[in-house]
Amino acid sequence: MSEELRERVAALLAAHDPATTDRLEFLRARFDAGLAWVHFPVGLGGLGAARGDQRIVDEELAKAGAPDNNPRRIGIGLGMAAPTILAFGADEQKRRFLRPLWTGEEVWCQLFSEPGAGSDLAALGTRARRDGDDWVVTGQKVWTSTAHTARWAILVARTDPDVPKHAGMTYFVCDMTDPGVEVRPLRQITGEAEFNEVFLTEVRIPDAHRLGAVGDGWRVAQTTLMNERVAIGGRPVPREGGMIGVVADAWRANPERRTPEAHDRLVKLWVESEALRLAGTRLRQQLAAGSPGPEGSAMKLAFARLAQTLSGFEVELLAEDGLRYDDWTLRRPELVDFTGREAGYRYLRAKGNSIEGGTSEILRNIIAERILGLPSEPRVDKDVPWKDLPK
Amino acid sequence: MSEELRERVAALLAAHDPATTDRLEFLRARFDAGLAWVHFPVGLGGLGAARGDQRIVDEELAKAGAPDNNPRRIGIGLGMAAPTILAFGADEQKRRFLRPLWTGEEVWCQLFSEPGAGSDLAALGTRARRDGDDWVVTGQKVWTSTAHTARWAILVARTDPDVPKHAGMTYFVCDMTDPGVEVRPLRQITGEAEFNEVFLTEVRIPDAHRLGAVGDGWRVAQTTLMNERVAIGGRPVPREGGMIGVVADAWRANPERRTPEAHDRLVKLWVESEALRLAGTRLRQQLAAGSPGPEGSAMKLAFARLAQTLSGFEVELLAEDGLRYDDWTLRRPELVDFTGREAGYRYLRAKGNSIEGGTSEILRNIIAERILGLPSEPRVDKDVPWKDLPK
Amino acid sequence: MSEPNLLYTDVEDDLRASVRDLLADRADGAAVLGRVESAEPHDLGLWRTLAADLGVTSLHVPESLGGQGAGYRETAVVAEELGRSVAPVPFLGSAVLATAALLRVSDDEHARSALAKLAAGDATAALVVPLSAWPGSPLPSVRAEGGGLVGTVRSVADAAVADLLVVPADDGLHLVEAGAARVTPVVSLDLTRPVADVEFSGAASVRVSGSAAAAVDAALLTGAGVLASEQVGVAQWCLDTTVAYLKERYQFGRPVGSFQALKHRLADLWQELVLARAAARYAADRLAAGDQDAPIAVSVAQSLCAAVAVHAAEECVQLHGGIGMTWEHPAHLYLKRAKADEIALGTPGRHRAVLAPLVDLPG
Amino acid sequence: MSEPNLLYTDVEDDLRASVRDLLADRADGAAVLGRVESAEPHDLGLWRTLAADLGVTSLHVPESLGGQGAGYRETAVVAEELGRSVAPVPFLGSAVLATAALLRVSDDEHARSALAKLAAGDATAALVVPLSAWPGSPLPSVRAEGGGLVGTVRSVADAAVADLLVVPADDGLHLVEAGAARVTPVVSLDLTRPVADVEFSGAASVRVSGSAAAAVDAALLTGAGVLASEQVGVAQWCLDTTVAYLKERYQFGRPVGSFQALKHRLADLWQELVLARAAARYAADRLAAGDQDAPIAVSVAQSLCAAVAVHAAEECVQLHGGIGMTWEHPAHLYLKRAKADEIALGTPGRHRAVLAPLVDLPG
Repeated sequence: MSEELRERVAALLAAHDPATTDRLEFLRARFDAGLAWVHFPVGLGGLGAARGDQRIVDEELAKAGAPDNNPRRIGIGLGMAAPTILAFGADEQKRRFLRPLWTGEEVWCQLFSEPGAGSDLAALGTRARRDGDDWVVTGQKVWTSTAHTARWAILVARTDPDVPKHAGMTYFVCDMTDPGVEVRPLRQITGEAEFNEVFLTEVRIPDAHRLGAVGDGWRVAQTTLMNERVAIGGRPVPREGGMIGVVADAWRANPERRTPEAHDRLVKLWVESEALRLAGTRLRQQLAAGSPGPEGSAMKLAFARLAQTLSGFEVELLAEDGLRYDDWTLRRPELVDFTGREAGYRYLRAKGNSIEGGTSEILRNIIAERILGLPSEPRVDKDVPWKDLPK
Repeated sequence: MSEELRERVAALLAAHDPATTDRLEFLRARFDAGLAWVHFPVGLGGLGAARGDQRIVDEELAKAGAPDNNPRRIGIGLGMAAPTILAFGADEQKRRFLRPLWTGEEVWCQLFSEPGAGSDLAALGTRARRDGDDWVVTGQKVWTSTAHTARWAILVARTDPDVPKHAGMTYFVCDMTDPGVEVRPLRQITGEAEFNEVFLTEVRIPDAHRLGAVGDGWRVAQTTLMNERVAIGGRPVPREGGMIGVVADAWRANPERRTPEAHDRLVKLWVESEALRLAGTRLRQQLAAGSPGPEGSAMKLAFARLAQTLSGFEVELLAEDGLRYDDWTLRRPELVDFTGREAGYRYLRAKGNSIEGGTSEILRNIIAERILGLPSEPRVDKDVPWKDLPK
Repeated sequence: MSEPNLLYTDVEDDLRASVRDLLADRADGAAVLGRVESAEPHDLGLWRTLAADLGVTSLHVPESLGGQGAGYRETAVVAEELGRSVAPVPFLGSAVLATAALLRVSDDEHARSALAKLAAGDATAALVVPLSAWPGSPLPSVRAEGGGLVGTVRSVADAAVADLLVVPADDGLHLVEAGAARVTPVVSLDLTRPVADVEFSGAASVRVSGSAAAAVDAALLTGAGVLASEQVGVAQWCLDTTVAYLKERYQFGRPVGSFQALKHRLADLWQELVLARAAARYAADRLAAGDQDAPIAVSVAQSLCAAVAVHAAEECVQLHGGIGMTWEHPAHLYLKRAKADEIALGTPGRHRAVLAPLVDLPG
Repeated sequence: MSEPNLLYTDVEDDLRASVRDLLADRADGAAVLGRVESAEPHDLGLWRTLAADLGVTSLHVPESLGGQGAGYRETAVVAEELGRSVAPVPFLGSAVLATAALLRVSDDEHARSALAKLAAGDATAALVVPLSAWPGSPLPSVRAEGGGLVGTVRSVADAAVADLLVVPADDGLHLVEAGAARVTPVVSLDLTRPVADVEFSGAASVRVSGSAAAAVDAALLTGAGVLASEQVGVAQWCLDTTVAYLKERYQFGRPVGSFQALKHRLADLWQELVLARAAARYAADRLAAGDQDAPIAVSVAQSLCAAVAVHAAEECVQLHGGIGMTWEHPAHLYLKRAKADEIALGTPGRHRAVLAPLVDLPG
């Protein structure tokens, strides 16, 4: 396979010299050549190959200086929307959405969380009422990154409040340019606004933009969230990559601030960072060997705790400089930049690591029940119609 | 009041010179003079005085060299049986039991916990069936200290399995010399056997030895357990009293074993020990001021954690000596002696501190619900007859 | 030594109630957030009311020097309430640190005159050391030269609103009118206690007789001891607010506060707070008594209370979930205060290092 | 460096299955408890089977020296299984520590001859250092005098059943027949790996050429790395056993394992174990490769795995409630092993101190 892939890459490069081809044109050609995500089906940017083979394509193209689709900028589309569309979309939906999603021409965002439905996503109250060929959607969503730049959103809404909460939801693709969509920046404790609140007022969504069956939104959303979890902690990291490197360098640069007590704490954090890195290597080796393990959940838990402890240590270490902050200005960053800003920012931003993408508390529930097989707690909301649940 | 008390003590001492009076005779006389526990009623070893006034009596008698009743040795009788008998006993029961209990002539033990009912005491399955004027009791109890020396036991048994668990229990005084009572030492991880298993086979208890109404055993037992909690952590401690003193001395005696990392851990433990001591002082000052707070629960939690961390630290500090143990012989100690034995013993014995007298987990539930007012979990065992509960 | 009283006296409870009422009225979460986002982050109006109506600036100043002659126990109660509201007033910088330094050299008439003004609330002062200094730490190097004081000190608490700067220099303690120095507010992690850099380039000053080192040591010891009570107040607010939120927030058809894992964490936090409060009370009591055990009491309290406040604030943010990450919710103000307080006047680790030789635990 | 493989290979999985089967048959909780309470706490019958049938003594001995030439990855897998069963066999003392020391000086013919016997299972050896020694720690002071070796070494692992003692002395490494020394078993915290004091008063010995310090360092590094896998095995048993118990134990009408606070603690423990296993595998792999990163890998693994094993064992006792405190339940055997292992071959703190300069983190 790898030889064939290299040949296809060579053919793409021969037909579209990256040095002279427009970036978007090159990306479209790459998609059409099946080299976007090789494990996707033929005709949808892929070749039906193994997921692991993507590495070969990416390396060859990088060597040739080809542009990429800036994957971190369009992470929600790539990591969450695309696999869901692939799994549940009708053919026409796949054809319509996947190409501009992958090239980055159309940015996606996710309209799941609500002020009253965070960890308990299935409690959400945004209502979608059928009206002819459309659905009319009203409600409030929150914690939406890239909502202000997005063309499309994946959306879960309540279509039947009279059945238990998991049964009454439906999954849609929402047009963010609809006049009923209002996006407001949500300022966070760092001072910036990575996220948005999104107010939906009588937004009309054609039924053709429904993903999956009516009432099947919970199952569709699980596919989205599972893919979100897979995406976390997936890249190889060199030793001292990430936050430990910043903190170790601060230690090296500040001999006068060292104390024996702080020293042992730092080395302990170094050890944990290295072990987390090794656990990531091990996880990738399992994936490559075709036997993925559940260790990704452990890594998300450990990553959040380590990021918080490390940045807290750093602020403390910096003493009089730890009392300062770089900038409280309300900014709208496209990406989280842990290492490009100062210690105080890292400390505050890292607090979100144990909340976003599933709180550490929910993750512990999942580990205990799905991995360790411990019994679930008594459920009080299983058989109650959504409208009768206490909120 | 204090003047009157001093006069009474003087009168007791004048009539019964401690230097020439038999110990037991003196104790009986003290009881009859109402100087045993001054807050008990007149005629039952007390004077109906304030609990805090006991200190005056104890100090005066100690000054005069009078014998005491060895309170640590008969702690279950004094701390748990006596207040329960006082609260729920019939007059005749009070007259029969309290005097020899206080003098130590009759040792008491507690038959509450069962192999299947630890934290969930109300799940207990020891059966008591009415038979004429007697109850016939069969079952197994565990974690019974002093059972092998006890004359009497306080016992909770199930008298009605057809009602929910809290409603079907009754509280008795059990004669430990009954032929149906078999006591077996229960060896623990330290090698010794502080506790016993007690097997009850057709033990006959006269109805006259019931405490409280039939079916009211849960409420009576709560009185017992509340008094147990009050008893913990009640004595003044000097700085470096208790386990921190032993560990600090080990540190001072072993300069070659010190490391910077261990140093900070030790000082941290010293700080926590000192704060725990101060919290105890504060709790006693609250009691003395007539406004007792709930801080005793915090102290039990913190005590257990500190004892475990300190002793674990000590074993580690001792390195090659920490690899050794003093004695695995099966012994039957009357009291826990944390400081009279070596580090390994402390480490192992301290593991029990977060289990005995209510586990730390149950204590956290109690703190969260009764002190912080957080809502209770959904209960699945409230309205189910005991016999139908999963076990 | 005198038997320490670790309770709150009736007088202290009354003082607490007055301060709390005022702060509830003038410094709730929204008011504090609005204030710290404004051009004047210190609330000097509130500060004047605290000084004039409640006398918080003069509590521990002897009556002979124009104060109330109460003591650090009362001062600590005020600090606890101010911690509970994170009100942006220069209490720590002026009424505690600068005042304690001046009290140590109050044989000097300039010091006495300055103290009288501070106690009366007619002026606000700052002790010109980094807020991160701890008892025994090296002092900043301000030099007294022919043309006046020269040097820069970074991250000084409450300096931006000080009328008077109390400056330890190489030849002793100096008093400097704020206008004679260059005071530059810096962007601060703790929005409610902003720090400033103070630069002297030939600043005119009055030199006070007495040891600068002793004055600064006394101030830092006192400050660290009082700060422990502030930290108790911060932690208590975080615990109370979290408990209240978890009672009313429903997820999975249940109040979130009924989930056992969260209950246990809050129970542990409450337990930590029980120990922290006892330690903070002891520190305040020993400072009030001028007892030789005060350095031990202060380092015990600081080492413990700083960590408990941070733990409480971090749990508060986490257990509020997303809402606790928003700028609009006041939780972040407490997180930032708790974290800055952890550095202020010595980190827990520094205090343990200070403590060890005092209790014969050689390293 | 070669790309490390952090998985278990098929060969390693097969080896694990064989060892586990044997131990399930011969060293379950009741068997181990009975054995350690007997007059002969080491199970030499089991040990002979492990050596003869499964070849655990020769795995990492090169074929040229009579071994299988496998490597420390396989040795670590055996250690993991032995940790899982806390079987009282002299694997660490003989097959790991003594063997690794001899391998380092295998140019010497006496060493080679001893190695051959150890690999074949014809003899059992002990490295005469305290089990608490760590890579770089000062060595015990055994002196070579005219009349033979003189000195005492305390708390030596597996010495009581050794035929051959490998002794670092002031002039080099010596081999001593056990009968020539006085070996006194001592009452040990870890019942399943008892230690003994070894006393030499003019013991006859054979001196081996090569550096004693280098041989001991190699042995301690190897031992510490392999021990990390043992600790993973201990922790895994504790987690598995606790999970199983909490599924079947009912209180308050529910399986105890359905209580969220306990679930979260076990989830955290599982998370720790994921990191510990990755670190232990990396250490074994780097030891097998003879890579220069081995000292870093070993200290990372030891620092982490020692703590995880203790944590797991402590949670196991606590979450079993009263039953976990009884002598009859095997939990205490694991608690004692985990705690002794924390001291063995360097505490976590010692390993962090060793690690710091290797990764440029000066103190």
